[in-house]
Amino acid sequence: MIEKKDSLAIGEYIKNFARKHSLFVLAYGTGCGAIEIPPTMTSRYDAERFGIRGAATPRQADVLLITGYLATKTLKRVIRVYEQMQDPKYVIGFGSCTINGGMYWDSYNTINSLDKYIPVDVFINGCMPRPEAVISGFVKLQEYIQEGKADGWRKYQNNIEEYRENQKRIIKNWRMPDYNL
Amino acid sequence: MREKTTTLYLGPQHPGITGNMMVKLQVAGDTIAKATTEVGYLHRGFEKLMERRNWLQSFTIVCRICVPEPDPNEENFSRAVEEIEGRIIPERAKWLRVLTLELGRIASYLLWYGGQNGSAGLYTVGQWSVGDRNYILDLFEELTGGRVYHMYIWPGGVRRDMPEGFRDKVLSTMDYLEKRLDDYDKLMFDNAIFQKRAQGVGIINKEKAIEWGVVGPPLRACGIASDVRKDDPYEIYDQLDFEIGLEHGSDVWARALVRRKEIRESIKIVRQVMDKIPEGEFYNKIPNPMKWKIPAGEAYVKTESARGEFGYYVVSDGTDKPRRVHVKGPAYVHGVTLLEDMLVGANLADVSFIMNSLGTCPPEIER
Amino acid sequence: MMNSLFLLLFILFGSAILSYIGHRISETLGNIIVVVGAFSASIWFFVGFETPAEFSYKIADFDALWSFSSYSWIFAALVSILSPLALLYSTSYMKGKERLGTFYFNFFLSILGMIGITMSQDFISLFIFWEIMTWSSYLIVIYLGKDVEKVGIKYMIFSAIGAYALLMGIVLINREVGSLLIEDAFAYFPQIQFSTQLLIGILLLIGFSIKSAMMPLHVWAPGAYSNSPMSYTAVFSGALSKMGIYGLGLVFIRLLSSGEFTLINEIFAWAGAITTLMATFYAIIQDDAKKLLAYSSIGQLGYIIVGVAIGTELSIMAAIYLAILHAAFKGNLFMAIGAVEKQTGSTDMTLVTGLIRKMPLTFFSTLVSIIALAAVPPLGGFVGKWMLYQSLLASEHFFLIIVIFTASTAAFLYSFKILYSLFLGQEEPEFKNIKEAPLPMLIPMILLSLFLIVTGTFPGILFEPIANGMKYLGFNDVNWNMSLLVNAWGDEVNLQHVSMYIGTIFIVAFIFISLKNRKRTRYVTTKDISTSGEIPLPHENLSFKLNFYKPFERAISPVMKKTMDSIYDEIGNGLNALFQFIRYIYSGNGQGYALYVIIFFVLLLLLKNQIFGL
Amino acid sequence: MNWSLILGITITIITAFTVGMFYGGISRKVTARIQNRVGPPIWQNFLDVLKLYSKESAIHHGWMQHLGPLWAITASTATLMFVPILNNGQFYQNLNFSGDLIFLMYMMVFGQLGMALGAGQTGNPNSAIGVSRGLSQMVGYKVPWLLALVAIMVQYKATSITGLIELQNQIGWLMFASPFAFIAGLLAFIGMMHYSPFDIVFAPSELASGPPSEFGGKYLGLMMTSGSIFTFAKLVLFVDVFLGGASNILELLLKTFVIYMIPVIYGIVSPRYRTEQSIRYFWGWPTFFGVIGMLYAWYMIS
Amino acid sequence: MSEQIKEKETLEALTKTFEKVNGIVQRDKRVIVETDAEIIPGVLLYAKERLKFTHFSHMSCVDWIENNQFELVYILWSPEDKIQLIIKCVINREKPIIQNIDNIWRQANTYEREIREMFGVEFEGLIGAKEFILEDWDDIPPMRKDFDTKEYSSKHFFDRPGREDAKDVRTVITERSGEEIPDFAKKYSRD
Repeated sequence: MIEKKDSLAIGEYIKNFARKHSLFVLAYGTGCGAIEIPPTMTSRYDAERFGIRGAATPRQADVLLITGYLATKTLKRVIRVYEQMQDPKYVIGFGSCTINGGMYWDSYNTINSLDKYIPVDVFINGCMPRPEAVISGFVKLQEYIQEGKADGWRKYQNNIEEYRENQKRIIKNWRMPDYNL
Repeated sequence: MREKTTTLYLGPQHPGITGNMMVKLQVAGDTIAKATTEVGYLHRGFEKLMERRNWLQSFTIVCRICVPEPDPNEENFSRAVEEIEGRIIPERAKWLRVLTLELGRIASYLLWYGGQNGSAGLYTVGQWSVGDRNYILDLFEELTGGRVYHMYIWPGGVRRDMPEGFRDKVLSTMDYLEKRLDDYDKLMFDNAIFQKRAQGVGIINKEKAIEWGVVGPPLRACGIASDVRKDDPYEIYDQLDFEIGLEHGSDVWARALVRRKEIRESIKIVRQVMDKIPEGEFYNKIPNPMKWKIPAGEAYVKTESARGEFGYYVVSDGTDKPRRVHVKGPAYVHGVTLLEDMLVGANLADVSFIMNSLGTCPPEIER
Repeated sequence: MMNSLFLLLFILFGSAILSYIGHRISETLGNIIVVVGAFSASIWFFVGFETPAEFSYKIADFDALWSFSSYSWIFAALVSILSPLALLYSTSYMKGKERLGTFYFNFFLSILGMIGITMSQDFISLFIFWEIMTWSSYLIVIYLGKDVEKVGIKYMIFSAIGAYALLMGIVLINREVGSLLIEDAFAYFPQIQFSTQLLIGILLLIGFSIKSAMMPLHVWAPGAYSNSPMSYTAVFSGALSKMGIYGLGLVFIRLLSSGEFTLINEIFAWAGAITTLMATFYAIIQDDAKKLLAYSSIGQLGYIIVGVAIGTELSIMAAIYLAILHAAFKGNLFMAIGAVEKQTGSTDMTLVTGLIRKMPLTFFSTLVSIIALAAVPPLGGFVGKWMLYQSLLASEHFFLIIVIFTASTAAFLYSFKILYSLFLGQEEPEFKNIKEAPLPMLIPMILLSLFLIVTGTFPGILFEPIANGMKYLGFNDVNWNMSLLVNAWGDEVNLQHVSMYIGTIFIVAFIFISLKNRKRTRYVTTKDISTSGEIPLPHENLSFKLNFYKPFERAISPVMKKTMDSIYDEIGNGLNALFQFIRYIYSGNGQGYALYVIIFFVLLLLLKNQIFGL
Repeated sequence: MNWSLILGITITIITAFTVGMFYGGISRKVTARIQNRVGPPIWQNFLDVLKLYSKESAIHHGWMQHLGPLWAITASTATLMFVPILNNGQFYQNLNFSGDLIFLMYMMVFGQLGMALGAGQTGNPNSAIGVSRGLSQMVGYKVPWLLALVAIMVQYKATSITGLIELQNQIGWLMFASPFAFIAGLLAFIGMMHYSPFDIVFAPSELASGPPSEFGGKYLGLMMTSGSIFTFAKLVLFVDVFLGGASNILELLLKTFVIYMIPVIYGIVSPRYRTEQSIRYFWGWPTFFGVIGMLYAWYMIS
Repeated sequence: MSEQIKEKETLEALTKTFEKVNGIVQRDKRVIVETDAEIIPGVLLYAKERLKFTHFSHMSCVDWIENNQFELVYILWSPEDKIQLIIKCVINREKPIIQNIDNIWRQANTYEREIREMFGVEFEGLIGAKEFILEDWDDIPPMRKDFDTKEYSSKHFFDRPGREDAKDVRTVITERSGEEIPDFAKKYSRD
């Protein structure tokens, strides 16, 4: 006899299992770290083994890779793209620059901590992280998904005002439509 | 008033764009009526940052300017510093520099194979070539310690000598690559569909190419033998025996042929370097980098990168920090005005194809 | 004694006069008269008739006979159904236009002409009604005063050529047969000399095929269809062009029935097929919805011509079936486009966009008509196409199948274009305040849409009258079934299964997709699309409209290089002087035409002995 | 209500879905192997679809987009229903007695029209351009496909697929009996599968992903489901017409797999044609073979 | 070392044609001249048309805030003679206006747009959008010397933890671990 709660849990488990093994990565090379994405996806490292593949538009994507520093101009596009993605959605911060600004910490045009603007589920450090590190980051994300811990998108929904405030500090001309959150 | 032509945003988030830039297309049918490029998505203010860092600290960030091929940046910066200061570097360092530059060129061309074919839908070649590029990156890793950013060429020479057994590894990698290049040729250059797609597409008029300052493979594909390695030889290029690719078609196909030839020539150069490299010091010591002051002066140095002439204009005012560093990447010429002009009248299906054939690399446009 | 046929014409003529007067007084009164007149004529036609009604008389020594044959009844019914709907639609569509009295007068006259044609059992009254129809339609074509020189003159010249060809044919028939009754002509036709037979046949065919816009005689049609008010074009393309088909059917099946004329049949079948293909290609490259539909009409008539020209039992059935359906879906489409024009003021497909949420019912009826037009199962259009292909297969016209099948596939291109451009795509602020079309315009559209849906599953409701009508053409005991299509080789399509299956799966899937995550499924505006992360500026156009099928155009450019229209234009330029003269005659003034008609008939009557008595 | 029929239909749809998904997975695996990679597991497509269905939010730009994928799945299963899966099989009989080739040809477009309308509703220019390309290309490959089928219909005086299969039991596979028609049909079929070089519709390098650009979550999931069913239906149709159908499921899988691999392998080593190039290609050699096939058929019957 | 004949010829031709041009031959293949801002288009056109410096290599701007000047640098290359020619001129920093040269070399447009944005130098009649690299920039042009990027960064972005006091990283590490900075490392100390 399966309790209703258990069946829910089983359903959740299956869902998470599928989500974890099928990660569509949005093809968006936001920063210089994008140079390690082709090797990760191609023959030697072959991320497709893990069910990781590219998605062309945000509507189809699950994972947003922020490959390195974000210029303020890009941040605006990243927010738009992130908000166009469908739940559940995950963000991987790629490289030291996403953590604390990295070597561009004093630049006038790059933000310093990515997770103040959009929620980040996994950070991969390094400048730049090797494909192995990228894959291990993905594996970490998969673990979090299975455990139900990768809930950045929920955090974003709940704390939208706070995020918006931070975002609007940088994006002076806020001309964005309201998205589905 | 609403425009009649459709606005199509190609980028910044788009699988067809190289790097992070935007080409806004006005499309009538599948013909492009107007193209506007927009850059700045990758602007980090390198030049400003360098003004805050001393000479050696600046050297660690110049390689980040162009990601696919960082070595010409290091080479340029080091050479500019050396030229202003009048520093002489040991002979072996020059050869090692050429080695890294040529390996970087091969790696960059291998990445281009991926981009060019990917934009035409032939992903297999891209998968192979980007995979094979890892072998070059392995060599770099062994030589310099870095996979993507090497920080190897620095003022005074290079940072490390070749490790033991490196020569054999380089040579065997080159042998392997040469074999693989034949495979790519079979799939790409002998492919009738690829020829159909590439021939007669994206033509740059020869006069215009000179007028507009086109550099690198696109210029050589117009039948103009222009290569910094030949015209203004730096390091030891005048002692090497190599040819430059020269084609007359001025289209995507000609550019592809130029690159096909040059990647083979680069392999030849690497072999020559391995044969002829002299023994000796690889590094002339620089003073305490924290207190290292360069005399006032200025220099414009240029290096032939995989995409063309890569120039650095460096001004020193006699302090320990650069007064001004201004970078001119080849994409600076190709990526904005030329691209905008070339895309007008082109077919929508060829946009990404043409961009890849020019080798547009946004980070060097905006830095 | 009032004959019921005569009464029908009387009602129509009376409505014409009364609506003219009524519109002089007030628009509402006029509209009431129009609707009442139209529906009463229609009701009289369907209900009040004692069959067989006959009315015979003499015009200048010639026997004339009015009566409906079972074949012509189909076409008369088609007119009687479509025209009241179009008139009802018209009352709302034409609201606020000037000279409404003239418009409705001519509208009724052309309906009278069409009814007259179908009831004429002699050539002379057929010709007279033919001319009434032509003139009244011409006056409506130039009614809006747009492009009168180009469109009106073209239409008039081609109509005149057709009329003269027809007249010549009639004259020859009279000379050879000695009677102008159609039945007599059929009976004695095989006895006359072969070359004369051929001549008569060709003349009549030219006369009729001009009305049905066959290439290369189609030049008048795109302009005329798109230039007249849409409420009339619904009838123009839906019913009036079928008069040509009616005539072609008579000529092909009854006159040229002997085996010696197969070549003519072949030529016409091929002309029909080429018409279809070329007109479809032209339709694809149009940017104006009216023009597109006009070319599409020509293309659809091409199929019908193929069916008629092949002349086998199944092909005739297919042709008549397609003719009826074409009247329904094309009438519906023109009405829908008219609704769009009425509400937005334009039918330019590069301008109008995103109306689906503003005009859902119009979209629905367009969608249904388009599915029928594109012959996609499960709607009615498929049945006609299927029968046509089967008849072609059975009669071994293989390459013809390829041509028309290609055209039919290409028809998807413009079908999608019209739906996408007008109703789908970006919703732009300038169309924010558009409302759904008013009720009098919607009712005809919805009725026609329902008709199309029903015929998809039960085409048999049309097969029965068609089978009756075909008896007149000499095809006895036509095999028909409510919803089972069987071809010559015994292979069958069961439409009921198709519809049932599609309906069930659609509902199941609909329930699934609608209930899945219902709470978190939401509508977002069309501005919120993935434009590569960029935010479009207000003046930027995100709908892909201009040169929609450019690659296709480029692929077909070799065949399209020298278009028929441009050839005619070149000839026209050469014959400019003649055209000037003709323009002088056809000055665009109604009284001028009346004068012209009278002069023509007076001459005809005066010279009748010289002409007819040769 | 005929419950066994409903059960049969359900089983057929599930089979088609499973097979189509596995074929997709195998094609990804084969592609990966040729590209020197390990590739995803062959059940990867199931996970993808499951994930798409388990997405928690979905957006649409209007009810036509909501209906588009529905329309597609209706059409693809309908196509499947009217194609005989097995010869004389008791199981997969479905409704194939009530349709014929011409009906199927139109039925196959039904889904595309629906998808196109759904994509049009999104208002994304990429979708519209993709649709424009897709429909244009469709006219291209329909010509040789039609020539091939009409040649066969003409030669064997049958338009029903069941009839053709029975015929092939007597005279052998039509692949050998009408070789030219087969070549034309095969070439057209490659185009129909939308693999490279005929994948300009989805060309990511300029159109993002073409018509499905705006579809995500359950909508994309439904589209993938419908796509795999449709792939299977097309394969079975091709096998039925040219390869004599199949008398058991293993034979069917074998034949369809061989046919499926042709466009896949061809796609791996070709760049994509531009739209007009692709149309011209189809109107070149494939059409030529089709015409030869037609003349051959004509010669055979007269 | 070669004779530097062509280099000298070039320099001579320039100095003879224009009064206000003076310069030196730096080394092989390098000629550097200075001139007035007013005649810049003339000099460039002359160099391009007569002296065959057809290739426009680079254009740059240097901020000499001490002298209240912007120095504009045009770098040309002659593909025939293989000589690099640097032409420099200075303009007033308060009113930085200079003639635009994108009718001589189309691609100079890009450089000028960048310099306009980064330094605030106006080029007369320059076409192209005002914004090139930056977006919604409301501070002083960032490449000017009086613009402090670090201050801007800490004002607008969340500061990088551990860098608040701008201490030497090694000091931080040694403080944390309680070790002394080794002697060899002290040599490279920033202070």
